[in-house]
Amino acid sequence: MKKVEAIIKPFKLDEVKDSLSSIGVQGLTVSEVKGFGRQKGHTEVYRGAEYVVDFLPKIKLEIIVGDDILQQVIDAISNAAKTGRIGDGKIFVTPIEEVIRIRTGERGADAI
Amino acid sequence: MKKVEAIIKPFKLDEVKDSLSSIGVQGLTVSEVKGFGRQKGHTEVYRGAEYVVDFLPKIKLEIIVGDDILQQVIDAISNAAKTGRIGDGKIFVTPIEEVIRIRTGERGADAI
Amino acid sequence: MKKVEAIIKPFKLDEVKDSLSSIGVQGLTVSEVKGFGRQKGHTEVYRGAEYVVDFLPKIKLEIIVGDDILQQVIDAISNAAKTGRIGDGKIFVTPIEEVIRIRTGERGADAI
Amino acid sequence: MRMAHLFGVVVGLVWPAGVALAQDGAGIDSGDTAWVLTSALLVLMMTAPGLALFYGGLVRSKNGLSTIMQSFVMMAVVTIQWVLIGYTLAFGTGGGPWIGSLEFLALANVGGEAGPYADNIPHLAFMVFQGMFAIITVALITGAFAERIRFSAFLVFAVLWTTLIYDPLCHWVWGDGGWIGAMGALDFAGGTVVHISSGVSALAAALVIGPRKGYLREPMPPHNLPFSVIGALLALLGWFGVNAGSELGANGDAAAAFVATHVASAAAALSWLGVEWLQRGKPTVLGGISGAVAGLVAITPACGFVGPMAALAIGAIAGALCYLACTVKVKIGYDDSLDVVGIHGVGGATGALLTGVFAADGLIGGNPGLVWTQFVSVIVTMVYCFVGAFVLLKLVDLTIGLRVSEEDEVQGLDLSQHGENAYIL
Amino acid sequence: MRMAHLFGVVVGLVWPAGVALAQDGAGIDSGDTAWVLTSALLVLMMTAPGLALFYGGLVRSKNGLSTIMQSFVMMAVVTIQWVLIGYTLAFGTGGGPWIGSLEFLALANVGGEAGPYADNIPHLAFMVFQGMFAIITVALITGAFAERIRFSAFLVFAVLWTTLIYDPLCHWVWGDGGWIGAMGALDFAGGTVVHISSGVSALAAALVIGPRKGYLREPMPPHNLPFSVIGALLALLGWFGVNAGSELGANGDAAAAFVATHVASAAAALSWLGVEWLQRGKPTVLGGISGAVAGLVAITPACGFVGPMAALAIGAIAGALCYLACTVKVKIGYDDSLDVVGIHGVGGATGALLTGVFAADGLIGGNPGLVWTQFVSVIVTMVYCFVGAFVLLKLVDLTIGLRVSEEDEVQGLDLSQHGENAYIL
Amino acid sequence: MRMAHLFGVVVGLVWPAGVALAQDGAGIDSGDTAWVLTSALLVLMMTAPGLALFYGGLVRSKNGLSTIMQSFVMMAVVTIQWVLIGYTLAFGTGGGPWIGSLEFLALANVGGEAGPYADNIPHLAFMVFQGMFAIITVALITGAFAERIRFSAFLVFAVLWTTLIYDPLCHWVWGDGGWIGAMGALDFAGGTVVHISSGVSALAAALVIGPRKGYLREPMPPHNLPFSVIGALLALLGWFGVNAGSELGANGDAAAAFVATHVASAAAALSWLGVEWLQRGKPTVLGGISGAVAGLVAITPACGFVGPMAALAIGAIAGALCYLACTVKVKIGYDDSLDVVGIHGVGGATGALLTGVFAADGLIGGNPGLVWTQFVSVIVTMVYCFVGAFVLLKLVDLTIGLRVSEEDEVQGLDLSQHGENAYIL
Ligand SMILES: Nc1ncnc2c1ncn2[C@@H]1O[C@H](COP(=O)(O)OP(=O)(O)O)[C@@H](O)[C@H]1O
Ligand SMILES: Nc1ncnc2c1ncn2[C@@H]1O[C@H](COP(=O)(O)OP(=O)(O)O)[C@@H](O)[C@H]1O
Ligand SMILES: Nc1ncnc2c1ncn2[C@@H]1O[C@H](COP(=O)(O)OP(=O)(O)O)[C@@H](O)[C@H]1O
Repeated sequence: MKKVEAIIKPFKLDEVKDSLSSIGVQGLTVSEVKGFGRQKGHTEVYRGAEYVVDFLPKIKLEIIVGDDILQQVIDAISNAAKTGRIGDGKIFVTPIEEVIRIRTGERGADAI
Repeated sequence: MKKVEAIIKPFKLDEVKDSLSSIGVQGLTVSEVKGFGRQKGHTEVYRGAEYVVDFLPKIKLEIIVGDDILQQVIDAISNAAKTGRIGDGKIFVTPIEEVIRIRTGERGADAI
Repeated sequence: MKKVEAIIKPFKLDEVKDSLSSIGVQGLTVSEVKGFGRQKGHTEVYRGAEYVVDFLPKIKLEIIVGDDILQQVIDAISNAAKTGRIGDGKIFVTPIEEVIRIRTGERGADAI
Repeated sequence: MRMAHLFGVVVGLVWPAGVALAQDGAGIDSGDTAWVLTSALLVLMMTAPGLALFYGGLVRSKNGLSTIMQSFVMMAVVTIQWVLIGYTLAFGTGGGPWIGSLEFLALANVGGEAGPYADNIPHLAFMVFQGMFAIITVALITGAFAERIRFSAFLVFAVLWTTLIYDPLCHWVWGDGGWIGAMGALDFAGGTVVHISSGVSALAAALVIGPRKGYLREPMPPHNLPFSVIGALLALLGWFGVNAGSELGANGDAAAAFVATHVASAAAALSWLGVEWLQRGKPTVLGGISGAVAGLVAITPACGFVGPMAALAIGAIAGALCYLACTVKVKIGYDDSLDVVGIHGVGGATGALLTGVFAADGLIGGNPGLVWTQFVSVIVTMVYCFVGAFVLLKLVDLTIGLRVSEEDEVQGLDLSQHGENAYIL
Repeated sequence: MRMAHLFGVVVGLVWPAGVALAQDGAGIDSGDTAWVLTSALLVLMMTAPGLALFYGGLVRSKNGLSTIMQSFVMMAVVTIQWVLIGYTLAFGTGGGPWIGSLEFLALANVGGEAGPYADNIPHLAFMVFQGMFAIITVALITGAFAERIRFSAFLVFAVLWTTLIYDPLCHWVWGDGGWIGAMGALDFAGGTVVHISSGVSALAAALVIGPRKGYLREPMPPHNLPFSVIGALLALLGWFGVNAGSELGANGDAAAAFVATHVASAAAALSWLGVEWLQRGKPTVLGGISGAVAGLVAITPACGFVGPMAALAIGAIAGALCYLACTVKVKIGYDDSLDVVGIHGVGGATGALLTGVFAADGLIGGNPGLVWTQFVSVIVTMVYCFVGAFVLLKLVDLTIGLRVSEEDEVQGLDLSQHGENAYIL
Repeated sequence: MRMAHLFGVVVGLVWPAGVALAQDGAGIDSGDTAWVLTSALLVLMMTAPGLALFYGGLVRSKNGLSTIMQSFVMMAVVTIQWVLIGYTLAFGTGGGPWIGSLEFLALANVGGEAGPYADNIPHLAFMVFQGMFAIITVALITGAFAERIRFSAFLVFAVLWTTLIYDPLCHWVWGDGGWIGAMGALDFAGGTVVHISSGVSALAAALVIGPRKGYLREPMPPHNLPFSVIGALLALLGWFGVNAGSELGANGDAAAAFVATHVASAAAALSWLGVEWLQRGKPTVLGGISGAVAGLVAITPACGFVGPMAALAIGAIAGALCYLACTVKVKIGYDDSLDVVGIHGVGGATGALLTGVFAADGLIGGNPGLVWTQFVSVIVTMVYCFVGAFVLLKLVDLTIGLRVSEEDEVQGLDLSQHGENAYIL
């Protein structure tokens, strides 16, 4: 099992979720994060004072998947989240050693 | 060392925390996330328009633990977070290669 | 490649970011979390009722780095985030198996 | 068309009095009318958005909207109840000591000319000014059962309570021939009618509905204190309408009531903050606004009868007493969630009794009898409202059920009762 | 110095009338003046912060501030337009049926003494009271193109619309010699002038600018409903200034208009909530405040002519009708984002027609002709404002462009138009 | 009982004047009284919730509540100070040019009848109206030391400043025999007394307390701009009470002051937005409300003396000037956190001088001498308030310490000073 983490642009969330659903992903967890990267931020001005804001709002997805559909998941996210402009984000894959479904106590692939 | 990540129902946080404290866990990190899974969402209606909200508020716990108490931690979370109803959440275990306590520079088990 | 996760005090974020930039880190992702640990919380009183708040606001950084600069990154964070007082936070290192840049489809070190 | 006209007259849809009557209202004073209309708006503002925000900010985020809704909807429900039946039950003349006559049913005989209660302002202005008091009173009670009542049950209770508790009590104190007023008890702007009645009914409500799930185990801090501050301050501003407006004219006495209100509220805020600072080490913002409200409650019955220095004393006493009352609650363990008992009940009783002390013809003016009269009026109000509210709540509970399911309570009333979220930031 | 003085007089910088004139304004009534000044403030509050918050809370977080700004800036822009040119176009006397004369250009001849429209209050008070109506009207339209209009384009449109649509229409209905007023159509406080005009122009705006990106695909729920509630309630309070203030005096008729306003709004809130509860299973907070506003809209033209029970009927009808209108919108598919059409357009037309039914000399009083007169005034207003707004919007679109770029729309107007964030919590 | 009564009379607890005196106040006009009481409430609203929210939204989230508290608590503290000692120091008659007599100590001799300053309204109404000015003035200063002052130190400073700076200054300008007023300087509603005094004291405060930790290095953007907009708009509404209320009657002059206020504020908002748009490329919401406030400040001394076109000019000038002043601050580097100096100091001075230009008997009316008189009054006020505030702040700093510890500053004042959080969303 792997954990796929993806940092994407917020307005792409719905598309990515639909795309993942369509390939059979049944669960995922989402959080609001701020990203710092190549994409340049914007300037905010409050009365005299000017601030450069270089942390941009991003969405982080975390999805635990079986090794079998890993590539499919990566592709689904890549396609749905892509705009082709700087700041589209990244996907990271990490190993997972164990998964437990709290409700039933199931472990491993059954718990996903 | 392992990282235990748990996605739980928000109102279970205090119970889980107490349960972990009681088995000697001294630190953990918590964030607010949105979960999408088997648990069905709810419908919100604003004037004419109806929206299905299928991202539900969840709490994510991250706990770094020594391998010795891993199972205990998993059990503590499982027991405290369980309601037996869909949406109770999941526990994931990931390997950790290094831990550093910023204050002291300690590394490994001492840093937890 | 590794993922470096760091839990730090919120007001240290700017210093840490600058320090990382100066060693060539080009991207990172930040989220607001609550930490529970050795640092004691504070008491809030609302009319008669007193509550101990032991979840403190912290910032979590996630940085994907090549193995080559891992140690530099750890040092940069440690130095910039350190106040020497309880609650300075921790750094965790996890293995990463794959990285993809959504915009270009690049993989591995190129995608960081 | 004649038939339609006739029908219209009968059900009150046609408004024959209207323009004509109002214009020959010889005694009507434009300045007094301007002040009473302004005051009516101020009292309305006290409930909505005043109380709505004050209470709304004090609950947890998941119940913020539903708490606001409870105040808002009272504006709608009680207004309709008041014009149809409430006003006549409270103020219909010639009905005797216990209840008003049906003379003003559906506002029959209430027009633009002066009415029986004030010869300088339109009867309609008096009617609507008084109606605003009915709204705020029942809205105040919602603080006791916040975060756990079913919306439908609340509506039923509110209509019953207003009709069976508020309207008679209002008649006793202020209505033509009402027995408490006849007894000589002083209540300038609603110490008994509004505050003791709601405070004591809140106690009944807290007991009948039981504590919130997790009460005294989980922290339940206010989710948006700035909202509570805005709300309290709008309520404070509105309170000047209650107190100085109750003079029903813009004159020296109205100015005196205005000043007494202002001073008492300031003194009570400082007194609450002071006691809290001493006892807890920190003066809180919630304490400051709670104190200001406590002072306003306490000066309400007195403001037309006392000078500014007495107002200062009343405020200072009420601030400290209500603080203690709120502290004690936690020890007793009933869950009057937003401290209606501690602030309106205790503050109202304090004010009513101190009116007996500080009024020109009260204790300090050489007439201890007034304290006794005030005491009787306080006790009667307490007993009537507590018992009445208790019975009504039990009734609603047994029929349609007062409390939401545990699941709905955990999810929060915003979603479970209204299908909405307060914030999507 | 003489030259400077002369120059000053010419451009109106010196204020020769001032103090002197005002003091020999023999007929000015202090109570009426107090009420009209208070009412002017109330109407201003209706826009800012009332409407600003009502609308601001309903959009998504990234557009909250820019939406508030649109109402706020109208206060500034329309005020200047009004004192320079708008007032005289609307109310300049002797200009005939279509447009006002230039008698009051840059407030020439408008001073502290009584004016042509009211002999009991200062002319300046009348002028500023009416100016507040112009502000709210154009601000109402912003609900239609919320979350996607360019700020500069909006400003240009607003100045054009106010000058070319609002000012003439206002003259027709209320100005000296205006033809709709002369026809005998009744509009006590702005049913046609304010609500139908803005509602119909909003329809034109929604059609010209097109739906928001993602409309009907992505959820676009309100980001801060408590703000919307506060806003709606402040608007509601302000509405009493509109309605009872339009009597231009503090008297029995003002009290009657006040009561009608209060009752209609309460009835409409309950009626909307009721229909919604039946149809959807849950009464919503947004529904409650929308209903209250719908009732206020509908009673606006009627409040000076009907009694409280007719107001109850008008409110109840308007609440249900506007609910249906908002539901229908989603099916038709145009994106009138904040339901200006469904509430102000539909509510305004309902109110104008029901005024014909329920006014003392309307249908129910035996005179069906008034319904026809009202109908004509509604249709004329609709056609003029729809066509006018459509043409103006197309013009602005073709010249400077009405809509922000897709990227700016995704980022939100707060950042793209103003470089600011609403919240950093 | 007699002893108690006597004691009561002595300490002012019994209120012998009360009802009786007020009723034979033959000259009291109900319309004027209604307007002044309404205006007093408006001025109170200007501070709380107006200024409280305006300032509260501009600071960082961790200081939102404590900033609100600073305005709120002034309402309590200054009210008590005012009724006990402040009013008599400012307005006690026969005290000469420098300070008021003790005639009105603890409101002795201040009742429901007309007083020495106005024969048409109750003396108590005048007293409380003026008291509201004292509250707002000291509350304004809090913007300078926001986010870093100790709550206890602030309270001590506030009492000292009000008593030793505000009360004498108020006497000089408006009190019976006060020397600045006697000199012929014009200050209709507080340009010097309220705005220059607070603006200049704010400069002293910013210098004494020093910049916030991280100032000009870390961004410190407003945490809740919608709150600031609501606050600014409530303050704006309240300002009409200040300006039109200062006429102490509801008449043509009040209407003229009302209109001047409205126009100046609109013009200044547009002027600030315009300059900003030109210079920075984007008009901001914060700019819009800051401009509106700047215009209100500048028209405050002038509004009773100038016509609407002069008001337009004054507003337009003040909007641009204050914008520049705020920009310059960043360059100079002192941390007047919420721009009290740039808006109230600069705007107040601008308004006072332009009053000399545009008043009927000012420069443009052929009398350049008035500009000189105004200039003297501005300079005197500046020097007195700056030096006075500086000394008082140093004194407080040396005794109990002005500033919180670095750790408390990092944690935020909400938690460190009050043990509370603003939001738990
Ligand atoms: N090394 C990294 N570690 C963690 N997060 C990163 C890293 N680099 C980029 N990110 C995240 O990805 C987002 C997009 O990256 P950016 O460099 O702006 O554009 P792109 O993905 O198109 O190269 C950033 O906002 C940040 O959240
Ligand atoms: N494959 C997954 N990857 C990441 N998070 C998941 C995954 N499946 C479920 N979750 C998280 O767990 C929560 C509960 O899952 P759900 O399927 O609703 O119920 P249950 O845990 O009872 O099977 C979800 O809301 C989501 O946050
Ligand atoms: N075992 C752990 N797992 C996850 N997070 C932890 C753990 N221990 C500490 N933390 C995080 O680190 C923060 C600081 O830890 P704390 O024990 O308070 O101080 P210190 O880092 O100085 O020892 C905590 O608030 C928490 O967010």
